[in-house]
Amino acid sequence: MFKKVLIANRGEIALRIIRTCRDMGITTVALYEESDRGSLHVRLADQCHQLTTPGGYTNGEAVLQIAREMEAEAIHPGYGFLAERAEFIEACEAANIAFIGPPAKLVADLACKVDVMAAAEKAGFKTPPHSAGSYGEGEMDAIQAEADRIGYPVLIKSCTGGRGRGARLVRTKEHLADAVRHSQTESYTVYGDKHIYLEHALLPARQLGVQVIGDQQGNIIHLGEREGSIQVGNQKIVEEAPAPFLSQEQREKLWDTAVQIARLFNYQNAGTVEFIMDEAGEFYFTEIKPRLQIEHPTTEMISGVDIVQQQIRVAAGEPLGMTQDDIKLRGWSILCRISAEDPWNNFLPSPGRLTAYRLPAGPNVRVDTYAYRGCDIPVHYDPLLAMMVVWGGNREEAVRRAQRAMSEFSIAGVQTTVPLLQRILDDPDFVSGQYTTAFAHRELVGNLANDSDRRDMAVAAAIAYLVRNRAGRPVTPSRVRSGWHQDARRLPV
Amino acid sequence: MFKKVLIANRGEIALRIIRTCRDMGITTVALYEESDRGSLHVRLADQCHQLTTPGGYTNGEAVLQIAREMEAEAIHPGYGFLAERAEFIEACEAANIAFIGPPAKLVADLACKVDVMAAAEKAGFKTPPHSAGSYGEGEMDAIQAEADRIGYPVLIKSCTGGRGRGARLVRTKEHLADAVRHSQTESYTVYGDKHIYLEHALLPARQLGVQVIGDQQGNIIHLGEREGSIQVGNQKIVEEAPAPFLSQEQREKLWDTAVQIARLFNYQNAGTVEFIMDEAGEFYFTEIKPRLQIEHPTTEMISGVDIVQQQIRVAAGEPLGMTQDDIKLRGWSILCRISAEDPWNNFLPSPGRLTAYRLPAGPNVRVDTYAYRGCDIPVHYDPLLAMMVVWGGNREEAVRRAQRAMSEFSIAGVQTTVPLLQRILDDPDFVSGQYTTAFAHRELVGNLANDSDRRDMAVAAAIAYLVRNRAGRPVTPSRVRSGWHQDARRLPV
Amino acid sequence: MSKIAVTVDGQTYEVEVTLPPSNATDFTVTVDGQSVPVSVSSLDGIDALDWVATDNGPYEITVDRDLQWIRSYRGRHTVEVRDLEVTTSRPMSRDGRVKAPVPGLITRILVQPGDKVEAGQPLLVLEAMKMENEIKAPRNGTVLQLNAQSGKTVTLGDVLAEIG
Amino acid sequence: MSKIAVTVDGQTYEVEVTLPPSNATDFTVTVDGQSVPVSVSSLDGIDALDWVATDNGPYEITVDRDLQWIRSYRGRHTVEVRDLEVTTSRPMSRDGRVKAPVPGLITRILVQPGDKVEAGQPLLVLEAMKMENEIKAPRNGTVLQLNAQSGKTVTLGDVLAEIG
Repeated sequence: MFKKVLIANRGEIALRIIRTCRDMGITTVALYEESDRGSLHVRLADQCHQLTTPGGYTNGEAVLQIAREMEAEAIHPGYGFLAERAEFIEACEAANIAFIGPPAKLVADLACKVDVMAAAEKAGFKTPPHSAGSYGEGEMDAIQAEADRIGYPVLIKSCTGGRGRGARLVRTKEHLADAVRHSQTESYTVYGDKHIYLEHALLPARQLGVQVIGDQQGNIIHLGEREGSIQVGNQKIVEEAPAPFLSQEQREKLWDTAVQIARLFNYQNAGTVEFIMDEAGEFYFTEIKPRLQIEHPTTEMISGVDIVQQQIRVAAGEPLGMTQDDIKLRGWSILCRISAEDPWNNFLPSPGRLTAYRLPAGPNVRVDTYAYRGCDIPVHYDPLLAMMVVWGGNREEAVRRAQRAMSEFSIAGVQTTVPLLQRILDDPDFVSGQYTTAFAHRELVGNLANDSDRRDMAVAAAIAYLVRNRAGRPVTPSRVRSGWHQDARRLPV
Repeated sequence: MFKKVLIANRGEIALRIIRTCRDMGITTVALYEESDRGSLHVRLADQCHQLTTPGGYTNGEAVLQIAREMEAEAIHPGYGFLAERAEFIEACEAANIAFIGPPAKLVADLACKVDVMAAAEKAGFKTPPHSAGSYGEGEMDAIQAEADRIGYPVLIKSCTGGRGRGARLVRTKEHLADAVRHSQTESYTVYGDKHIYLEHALLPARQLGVQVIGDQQGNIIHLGEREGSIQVGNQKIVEEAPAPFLSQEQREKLWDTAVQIARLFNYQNAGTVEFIMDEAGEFYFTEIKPRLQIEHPTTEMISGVDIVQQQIRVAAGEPLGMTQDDIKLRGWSILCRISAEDPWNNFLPSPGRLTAYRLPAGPNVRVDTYAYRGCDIPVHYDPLLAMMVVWGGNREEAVRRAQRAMSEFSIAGVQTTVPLLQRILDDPDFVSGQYTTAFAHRELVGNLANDSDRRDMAVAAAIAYLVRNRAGRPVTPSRVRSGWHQDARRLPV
Repeated sequence: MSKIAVTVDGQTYEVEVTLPPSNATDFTVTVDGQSVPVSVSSLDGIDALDWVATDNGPYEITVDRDLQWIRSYRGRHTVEVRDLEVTTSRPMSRDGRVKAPVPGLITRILVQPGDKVEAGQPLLVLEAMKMENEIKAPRNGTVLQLNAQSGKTVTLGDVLAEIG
Repeated sequence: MSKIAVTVDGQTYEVEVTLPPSNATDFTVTVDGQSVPVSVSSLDGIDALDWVATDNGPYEITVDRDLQWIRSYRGRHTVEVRDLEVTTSRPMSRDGRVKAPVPGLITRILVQPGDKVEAGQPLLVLEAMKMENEIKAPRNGTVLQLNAQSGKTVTLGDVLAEIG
């Protein structure tokens, strides 16, 4: 086993990896850019090294150089940044430093989603109608022709992307060109690559992913599926495992298909085989995510498997410590992503200092976060602040626990998606489990406040107003407040 | 099922019960004395009521009156306070308010530990040599005679007590009278009752408890054993489940014995059947704790059973939702009690305001606490601040995770037992699992700092010294500091 | 005594409060003529008020800096506070200055000084937390001033443009 | 530049520091003649210093109010700080006052004014957090004064007795 692992990431995922390393007795090296100096991953690692070269976390050369200097035997890339850069993985392999993830060749093979779908089709698996290739800047004519061929609505997806970044849904032809431009710009901003491809959008649909892990000996197992249909701006916000309303037969077919597709590519390390399922219950393979996904803890909750631990073992050349028969999925898990954004103001990012930060707790509640009271949420990175995962013996118990735990968050200093998540968790369609990707496109119903709550909030507001006046920090009455907050709009989907 | 439950307790246990109630969709009523106004259990309950009558949390009449006013259908007593007061339970039963715990008659039957041991002996179970009866004030002659009869070393135990309060180990005759007096005083302070009894102390020994739950239909199951041999001042500080170094045969015999003894008393609701095990591996029944125990989460971790949920269900008249065969104990769990006390200053209590309070997290780590950053730790109550519980697939993994998680605590403003717990968790005898109740009576070995750590702490101290001088809050050099801190001593055991 | 109209989620209440000293934690207020007993965590400082209990029960709360919302564990409530004793209603702000609503990096400029713009028209794109945010004109008018340039980092409240 | 002798877990180091301005986070100190690069969370205020990194690695730290110990995630270190530039060694305190080391309730008085006591002899019992704590005489002498009485609540630092 490795003695020292360098974690080439930040935020909650860096911390999550550090914790598993330390639980395994492995020394950890954290990296940080200047604005992350106060982040928890720096505080809780055994060693740390500042990134001062341009590109910071994405500068593979600098990261590898530090790994060499610090004598790390392996690098865990987390997700994003260097996680899917085949040339970086190759450089690691050349430097004899283990990359904790799939090998370079596999990542390269899986990079072009269009080719991956074509390979799966050839092997007899269903995929959604999609463009024949991927497209960079200045290929609008080809894009338009392909969109016409596969039929609207059309989903534009970033070739490099994940987390919905760069994705755009286009319902009619006249919006295509604009959406392509925005998608390419955002994809470039986030991933440094403008290439996109098109998929016919199944609407409404459900988005399913099957967690797989393969070792270097060729064993591949799955840990069941996750449902990620509740999305805001094409980003998953609430996920659960298992997926609701699948028959055992559907589930098993989904798992088998996922493992077969993973085998087709000789998949190694942890990854997710993704599908879209239409209303008829037919599912279509869309891509393999060759990385640890943000939402992996929900699978950890129902399987009892520490996925990061398995990643590290497999990367060290050990065979999987378990067979498919050892995996007993148990109960239900729900995961919510809490971001520093204002859902009541078009998800305007909300960096700043956390003046209060108390997390939910209790049996079967886990919160992964890099933040703590008093720390600054930097403006330079993704707004993901925390992930809350709960487990229950069945879905009803898990839903109630998620509602309870979400209500316990006490965060001040930045705006967060907690109040939105509360309304999602209270929504009757979520509670029943009967939702699709259409969920986010309608008004949330949620638990509306009752009269006595409203009256008491009026009392609290009046007292707060007077306290602030007395403290010499008067509140500007809302009718005379400058309107600039309302003038900022997240770019439309 | 109950619609509303009143929680007649404070601290981490009140919060823990509130969370399970809310997870079950039950409305919660919290009680608080004035000094607990800011405690988390008050903040996270649906309703709350201040206790203004003398006795506060221990005033059964006032508690029952509030339960009636607030229309609670049941009362959960937690541990301590009203948990084992038969006359209070009787009053609840008379008022038609369910008591979430064993019925009054059962609690009364189990109150006199000496009688309970006698009953068990009659049924053929082994017990340690013990006094024939229990003794109040002014019965020193009888006590001395009994001590001679059962043989030194002798353990003095409070009849009402729990948590080691009132317990004293006496190795030789001349210390008996003093120890009895102290034990009776402490027992009176904590529990309002001076009665004590004597047990021959097996030294070294291991302290084992088997968690049982019985329903009103007469079904009794167990959830495996806990080991609680690591004690400081007769209070358990680190516990684990299962107990290390038992053969499967020993374990099963222990479980069977516990369930048989529970049946002997027609045990209902959650309880713990306690044993002491000598070096030869022989175990002796000592008592039944007719309440939820502080350390119950360690059993929850290995059994997957929410013990508080089962307590509530059983109290509502529902049969146990599981049979013994459904219980699959899995992996290993370790629990540590963190108290606001200074282990380097004879466990001097340390109330005060928490200026920093960041808890460990990550997969398979649970922390139950009533405190939060900025809150005041009151002087009036027990110093227990938090409980940290971890789970691992095996003992080695659990130990490493406990070490890692304990190191993540960041607490300032009060002194805590965290540094002591770190040293216990690092101690080779703890790591190997080969420990007995003698563990706390020797120097801890632990991971001593290495040279580079020491040098770096010297740097940190020098900088801290200068920063404080510059801020106008100079540190008194230690050689001229008044010695009063060292002059306070916790009463000797 | 202060009289304050508070609208919560669309419903308006008239609240009369005589604010007690900072160290008080229990007092009484009047809501629409009805007396309501109140307990609070603390009145000592603007961030100290994070718990309120009435005869209905306790609420742990987070109060927005601008008092536009309050969050309790039951969820988020939109709030509007009107001080009934401030009789002179101040005029609506006609400020044409466009300020950075969040610190970030300007990635695109969509208008030039002198351009006529309509309220709601995008002026520039500001990137923060890896998301692009369109900054729009607050009113009809002409772009008088444009302090922004592509690639420039701005901090919260920086004036980016002025529409006159 | 300040010269400070720091003893950590029994081992003494001579540390030379030129404390940079409050907003600095990276600087160099000298330990026993060797130069050591240091990064800190912040020097701005006495509680801000909760993270230090040297060439050995980072440490999240909690520093005792009285600078008697520092805790890092590796554990607790006993610390003694001696300022080598404060040349006049102050005399040992010969204060015979016995202060309450913790707020609590006095449950028993074990001596009377005028009693001769020896250092270490129990004077009274103070109950806090449901535990009894014996308060002992700091030195040999006579009980000059006894402010304590059974059943009385005392706060931190209250003078309970004086031994002269």
